[in-house]
Parts: sequence; C-alpha cells; structure tokens
Amino acid sequence: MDNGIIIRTENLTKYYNKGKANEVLATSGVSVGIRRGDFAILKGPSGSGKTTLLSLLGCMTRPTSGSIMVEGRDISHLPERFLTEIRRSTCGFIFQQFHLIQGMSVLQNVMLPLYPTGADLTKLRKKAEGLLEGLGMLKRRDFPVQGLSGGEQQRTAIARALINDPEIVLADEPTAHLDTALSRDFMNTMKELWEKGKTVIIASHDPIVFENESAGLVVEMRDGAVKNITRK
Amino acid sequence: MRRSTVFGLFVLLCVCCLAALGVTSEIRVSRFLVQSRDLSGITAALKLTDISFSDDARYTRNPSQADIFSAFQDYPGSIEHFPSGSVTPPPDFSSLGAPITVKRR
Amino acid sequence: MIMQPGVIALLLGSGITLVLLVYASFLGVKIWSNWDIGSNSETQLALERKTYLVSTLVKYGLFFEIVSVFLFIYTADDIHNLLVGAMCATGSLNANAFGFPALYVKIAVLFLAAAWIVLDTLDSRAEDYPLTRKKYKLLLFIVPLVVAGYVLQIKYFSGINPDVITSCCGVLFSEGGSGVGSSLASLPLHGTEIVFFSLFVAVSAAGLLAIKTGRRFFMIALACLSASFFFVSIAAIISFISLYFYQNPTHHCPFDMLQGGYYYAGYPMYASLFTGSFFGTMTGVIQPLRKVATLSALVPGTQRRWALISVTAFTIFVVIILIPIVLTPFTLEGY
Amino acid sequence: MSLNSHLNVLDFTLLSLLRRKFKNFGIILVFTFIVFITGSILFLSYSFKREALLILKGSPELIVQRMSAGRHELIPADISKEILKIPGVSGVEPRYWGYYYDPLVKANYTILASSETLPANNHLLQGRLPGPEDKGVAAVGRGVAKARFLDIGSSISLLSSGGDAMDFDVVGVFETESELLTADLIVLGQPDVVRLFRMPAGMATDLAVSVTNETEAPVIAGKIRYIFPDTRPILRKEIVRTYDAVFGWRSGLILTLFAGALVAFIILAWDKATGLSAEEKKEIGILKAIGWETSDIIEMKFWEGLVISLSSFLLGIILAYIHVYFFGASVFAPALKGWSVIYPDFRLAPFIDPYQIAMLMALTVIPYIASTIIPSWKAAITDPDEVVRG
Repeated sequence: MDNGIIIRTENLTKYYNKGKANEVLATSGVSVGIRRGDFAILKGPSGSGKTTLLSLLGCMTRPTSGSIMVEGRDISHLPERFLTEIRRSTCGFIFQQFHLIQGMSVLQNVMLPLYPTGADLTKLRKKAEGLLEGLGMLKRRDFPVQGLSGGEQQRTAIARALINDPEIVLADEPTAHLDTALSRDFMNTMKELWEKGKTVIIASHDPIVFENESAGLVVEMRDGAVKNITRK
Repeated sequence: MRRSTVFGLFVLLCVCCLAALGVTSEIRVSRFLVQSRDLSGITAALKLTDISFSDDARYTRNPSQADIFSAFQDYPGSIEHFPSGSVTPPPDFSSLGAPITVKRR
Repeated sequence: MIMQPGVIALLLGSGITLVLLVYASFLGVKIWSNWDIGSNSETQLALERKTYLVSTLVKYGLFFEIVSVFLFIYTADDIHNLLVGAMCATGSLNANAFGFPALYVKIAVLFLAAAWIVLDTLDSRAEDYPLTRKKYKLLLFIVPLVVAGYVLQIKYFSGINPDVITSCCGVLFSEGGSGVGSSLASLPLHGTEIVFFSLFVAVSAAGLLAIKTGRRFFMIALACLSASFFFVSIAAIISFISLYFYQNPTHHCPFDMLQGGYYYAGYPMYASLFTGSFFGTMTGVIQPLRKVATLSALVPGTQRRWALISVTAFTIFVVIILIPIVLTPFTLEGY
Repeated sequence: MSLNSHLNVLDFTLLSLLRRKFKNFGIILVFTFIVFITGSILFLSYSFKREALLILKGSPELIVQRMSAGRHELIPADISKEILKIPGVSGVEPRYWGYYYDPLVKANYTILASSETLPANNHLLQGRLPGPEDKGVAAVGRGVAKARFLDIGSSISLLSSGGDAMDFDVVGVFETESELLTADLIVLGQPDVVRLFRMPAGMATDLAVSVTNETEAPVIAGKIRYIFPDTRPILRKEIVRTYDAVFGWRSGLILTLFAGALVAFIILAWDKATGLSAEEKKEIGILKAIGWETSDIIEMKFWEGLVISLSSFLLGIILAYIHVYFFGASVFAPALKGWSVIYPDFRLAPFIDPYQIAMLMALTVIPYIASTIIPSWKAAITDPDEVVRG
C-alpha cells in the first residue's frame, strides 16, 4: 500500500451508451490518488463528470478503460457481484436526492443495506439505533420517511451510509436541497466522521462545501477531465 | 416477532389445516370403502351397469349402454341436453373389436 | 391422445420447462460466443447480467422438471384403468415404446440440470467466472434431451391405444419374461442383496476417507462407486426391496411405493438415493477443477461437503429400506 | 449465504408486499380463486371416478344387447340357453329395464325389474326389494321419493305404454348414501315391468352374463358375437374404462375452457411484474446502490412470487376441499352433472393424493412463477449507477 493511498485511479475513462447515437463521454483520463483519512472534494459545475467519478470511486459502476485500485486491489475488471461485495464492505453512499425508500420507517431504512449479508436483525437494530442517536434522530426512528423534513431525511441517509462501518464515505451534492444552516450542520457531521478516521469524498459545487476548512484535497473537474488538484 | 416467522407460521397453519383435512379424508374414505361393499351389493343384485350421475336426458343416464345417436329423444325439438350431452363422449365401442376377433367363413 | 387433466397438466408444466430451458440455451449461445471477461464494454456487462437470467431459468426449470417427473409417473399410474392388462404405472408405461424412454430422459435431465446448477454456483464464486464457456456448452447438451423428453412424452400419450393389451408389472417383472425389467427381477435374490449391501459399505468407506483425507483417489473412487450404487440400487429396488415393501413375492413395481398405501415411503427413499448419487458423483466430476487457479481454493472444501451429503443420504436410503426388511415378518426364504 | 440472509430478504419482501396491500391482496384473491376453481374441478371429477370404479365392481361381467338396424333392440330371452352352453359361462339372466319420463315432475326415471334379493345386512335399503314375481309393489330411489313425496306405505302411479295407470305400493326406499347409484330408480317385479312397457312375451331388454373367470370374458364375448352376429356384448372392464374416460373428458373439457381464465390471470401476473411502476423501479435501484446484489434482488422477487403463490395455493386447496367435500361442490356440480330434475345428492368420499396436488401445481403455480421470471430479472439488473445519476 503506497503511502496510505486508499483509492488510486489511472487514466480512468467512462463512456455511457458507447457506440450508440446518445454516446456520452462522462470522464476521460482521470488519474487521482486519495489517501486514507483524506477529506476530498470533487468540485466543478454540473455536467463536469463529478458524479460519474464518484460512482466509479464508490464501486457502483465499471470504467470503460483505465484502472481503479481500492485498497491495493484492481477492481476495474471485476464482475458486478464482487464489486457489490467490495462496496458493501468499504463504501457508504449519501445521494443527492437522499433516496430513502418510501413507506418504511427511519429505522428500517437505516437497517436495509445489511439485510442480504445475513446480519442478525436484533444486533442490527441496536446498531442502527446507536447511529440515529448520534445524529439526534432516535425519537424519529419509527416515523415513515416521507413525513420527515429535508434535514431529517439527510440524517437518515447518513445513518444508512454508516450502518456497514465503511472505510470511505461518499456524498453526491449533499447540500443541494438544504438551506445554509443545514448545509453547515451536514459539513460538521462529515468533519466528525473525518476526525474519527473515515475517508470522506464529497462531490459538490457549493462553496460551503469546497471552501470548508477541513477539505484537504480539492479535485477540480471540467468536461469530464481533471483540471486541477490542490492538496492543503 | 419478525415477519418471516409470521409468514412461516401462516404456512404452517395452512399445512396443518391440510393435514387435518387429509386425516378426515382418510376417515371418510375408509368409511366409504366399507359402504361401497353395500353399494356394490346393490349393483350386483340389481345388475346395474351405470351410476346415476346425470339423468337429465335418457341417453345420458347410462353412458356405457346408450346408443350413439341421441338427439330429440324426449320429444321432437328437444334441445340438446347441455352440458351432460355435450361433455359426455359417446362410449367407445370401437375398442370392442380389438380383443375379440370374429372369423367369418 | 387421452384428454385427461393429468395429461393436460403434464403437457403444460413440462412445456413451460421446455420453453424456459430452450430460452436459457439460446441466451447461453449468445453468452458463449461473445464472452470476454477481460473486456469492460457494455456488451460484456450486458452478458454478465444475462448469466443471472440463465441461472434463474435453469433453477426454475429443474424445479418444474421434478414436478413433471412425478406427474408423469402418477399419470401413467392413473391411466392404467384405461389399458387392458395394465395393473400399475409399469404396465401403462409399457403400453408403447415411448413410455420408459420418456421417463429415462426426464431423469437424465434432472441430473444434468442439477449438475449445471451446482457448477454454476461454484463458478459464480470465482472472480473471473472461469467455467463460463464450459457451462454453456453443457447447457447445449441438456436442451436436446429436454426436447426429446417432451416429444417422447407427447408420442407416448398420443400413442396410447386403450385396446392394446399391456404387460402389467406381473408380466414385465415376472421371472419368466424377457426384457431389462424382468431380467432385473429375476436377479438372484441373495446375490443382489450381497452386492447391494457390500457396495453400500464400499461407497460409505470411500466417502468417509474422502472427507477425512481429501485425497484425489478417494474422490474419484467415491464418484465411480456412487454412480454404480445408483444403478445397483434401482436393480435392488426392483429385485428384492419392492418385495419387502409390498410383502408380496411377485410384485416388483418400483412406482407403487410412491402411493399412500405404502405410507409414501418411495418419496424419502428415492429422494435420498438421488441426492446421494448426485453429490457422490459430483465430487469426482469437479476434481479436475482443482487445477483452475481461481477455483483451487474452493474445490476441496466443496468436495468434502458434498461427500458428507452423499454418505449421509446413502445412509438414510439404506435405513429406509431396512425398515420393512427388519420390521415385517415377511421373509424371502425359498424364493 | 447463510440462512439468516434468506430470512432477512424474506422479511424485507413481506414488508414490501404489505406496503402495497391492496394490489397484492387483490392478486392473492384472484389467484386463490383460480386455484379454488381448478382444484374443485380436479377433486370432484377424481372422486367421482374413484367412486364409480368401486361401485361398479359388482356389475355384471358381460352385458349382451341385440342390435337391429344399428339400434338397440329387445333381445329374445331364450338365447340365454345357447349362451349358457359356452364353456366358462356360469349364468345368464335377462334384464328388464327402461326409462320412464314422468310429465308430472318432468323427470326421467329408470324402471328396473328386480331379480335377486339384497343380502340382509345391506344398510342402504329401507324396507325391502320387490321379489321377481311380485306385483303391485315397488322400491324407489331417494331422488324419486323426494320428487313424488313418497315413503314406505305410500303409493306411486305410473302410466303404462298401453295408456292405463298402474299403482304401486312403495315397500322400499334406498338410503341417501346410495344416491349415486339409485337416485332415479324404481324397482318393480318383472311382470309389472313387462306390462308397464308392453314388452312382447319372451323378450328382455338385454342379458347379463356371468363368467367364472373374468379374464376370459373377452373370449366369451367373441364367441357370443360369433354365434349371434346381431348382438353387442359389453364388458365390465369397458364400462369402467368408459367411466374413466367420461370423467377425464369432462374435467379435461372444463379445464380447457377454464384455461382462458388462467391465461388472463397469467397475463395479469406478467403485466404486474413487467409494468413495474417508476417508484418500484427506483426502489430496486436504491437497493442495489446501497449494497444489494443482483441475485439478492432476484431472490427478493422469488420470495415475492413464492409468498403470493404459496399463500394462494394453500388457501385455494383448503377452500376447494371444503367446497367439494363439505358442501357437495355446490358451485360446479351442475356443470358436471347436467341439469336434471333428480339431482343425485351425494356426499363424495374425499379421495385425495399427491397426484392431485402435483397436477394442481402444474396447472396454476408453475405458469404463474414462470411468467414472473423474466420480468423479475429485468427489474433486478437495474443499474445502481442510474440512481446516483438521478
């Protein structure tokens, strides 16, 4: 493991619908290295390829060419089955739209990622309650998620992302649907996680995010390519 | 209780229900088997060949005895006896030929 | 053709199996000819996703095939009233030349489909899916069998002529007759008993040694012995086990024990025999896979587990057949 | 994967099904109904068949009828002496019987001359049978008794072919348990039958031949046909086969008609499974994004199909059983039995074995499950990446 690098990409290129009329080149030739314990921001206007890079880093999808090493292991050719396994054990994802499952309670939503791993539900519930407590959501645990406010939904989503004790926490435009105060709250939560030793990667074009004092690594993107990498 | 347990219990309940029905079926069948001796006694004494299953028309009463032609038996213009008439195939007397061969001189 | 609910159900059920498996093999050909695990193209991704569909289709196909084998035997048993001289399923199956071949083909499909599924499961645990091409080649062997089974079954039912005097089990399995069935029935009783029980001891010994040592020799031995034990057991069922079940020195029918009158003893008996033979044989079949790099770590453990399943299942089988032999006053002395 | 992981996925599936209560309970309801109908048909016809086979065990080994111009004709009773000479024949007895249409209640009766007495310990007859030479007495089936309000001691009047009314004292009534055999019977003494139908002297309806060894019956039938080319011998074995075919045919026909409804349901199932709502599709995407694997989703869909089909199947079988064996198949009996005035009212013996269950499964569960495979797979391969990209 070269000097604490947790994810390294080499010349990462991703096309969508390759060979078809609606072909899109989402990222091209991206080479970045993210160290264990980094607080990294992917910065850039919408359409710059941040989200695609984020999902490549989070093992959501396979690159068209180039390679990704996660914890020293080349995952760029792995079938989806094994990609999912890696994602399930190392990544926690917070989506722009929160993506909670409607009609289920907060607690159930938080527990959901670990269902297929055969986790013991009683222990899992304890763990989920612990996470919700840390985020001040414990009293809401049996609420159906559709009745929550935006901030509460996001805290539920954070708890869900943390249920598998991920090494890496990834967030995509997390502040897009929040007001300034809630955005700052979110950044504080991320900072706490970072201080606990998690690697945090956030894609955003919100100044509250990328001007945050904890952000150690800022990757600026434009038109699918990396324009600038600054490490503080 | 977790939901899968509830579902398991529901399935178990249904299976138990079925098992109970299976037991009653065994009992009723064995009772019928005793009774069927009396029934076949009646069959033997009266030399009956058919069961009284659908007697809406004469030709449906004894499917093994009836003639192949059948319409208008009760009175001219009598409609076909649906459904018995339509769902009873004519008895297959063609099979009679096979095991019995009659040599003609 | 006999229009009976049983026949309709059978044709519907096995027709669905046929459609599923033909579709699966069609996809299999597609995957087989375009497969490139090293590629990251969207075509390859789509193919990888199709493998899930093929596995699912074959799994359901196997389940439906099991139902359809039972349905076939039951229906044959049910129509024996329509046939002159047929007294049980054996007689009905003998009504024309297609009955028994249809049953044999169905059982072969059962084994092959099960083998495909376990290979598929094993393959999907290795990161590079090393068996993909072999798997889909095997699938192409199964499909003609399924089609043949379906055609034979239709020919069987459409060819049933209620006039033909069929040989019932009494004739088929009576010692004086000719044909495979009766030659099985006329096997010397004590000889068959000795062969059967000594083969059981041999197969269990091979299985236990295979579990203990994990050595190649015992794996192969277990596979060969399991396969032969399957055929010897079928012969033994017809030759002497059935006699104890029915307590009748002339009734050799291998199907009647599936009925309520014999406490459905046939189900656990055949289930354990099939399971034991299948897993026993598969331990040897996957022996060469130890050489595949990504599978070499997985195979030995799997083999031991299967050997254990096989030995357990065979033991259950023997216990089931020993029950009537030990517990009933019926003896075959003098036969 | 451990057992617990399967249970967890099942847990989630149940929760997820409960979230769409109305839709899923609707499907279970329709499916249960389909299993119920199919099951009722199968149970009913199978029980009829088994009962018919048992009841007809006692019927004559061989019936000899005379054919004239292709029609069934009366047969001269003295032929029996010739038949008796055939080796293997142990007895020949003329049968006198016919149909009687009763305009009063618009029902068909079967009039039969008695020949033998029933064993004394037969519990299915109240009173007695008329003796072969008795005059003016009758034993009637329960169906006739109900239609004409008869009981032992009352009398029934029938119109003979000659146009004169004949009165009979009822001396015996068959018990309800024997209705499958006797519902429409009126048993009279032989002279009364001859007078009622104005049968020419020396003629009988047909002859019942008993043989010493039933396996030789076909040979004897061949000889009878050889000696009397205008006769038609009917073997008991053939009657039994006819019944086998009749019930197989009837239920087969109804099932075929019913297949339309089944197909409609399968289309519904397919549509339900393919026409995943945008919301459901999104949910599956979310599940995949948060760490569910394609095979987990396929498993979830498998559980979904299993929960729906197993619940419906079990409920449907139980309901069909209750319907057929406790309520006499009140919904379908008319379709199977036809619409006569005298319905044999009988309680069927529940002959049920794994065959029925396997058959029912092949007819209902397998098509349903098969129709959901491809749609579930299509749902399961939703790209998790799509969710991220919104």
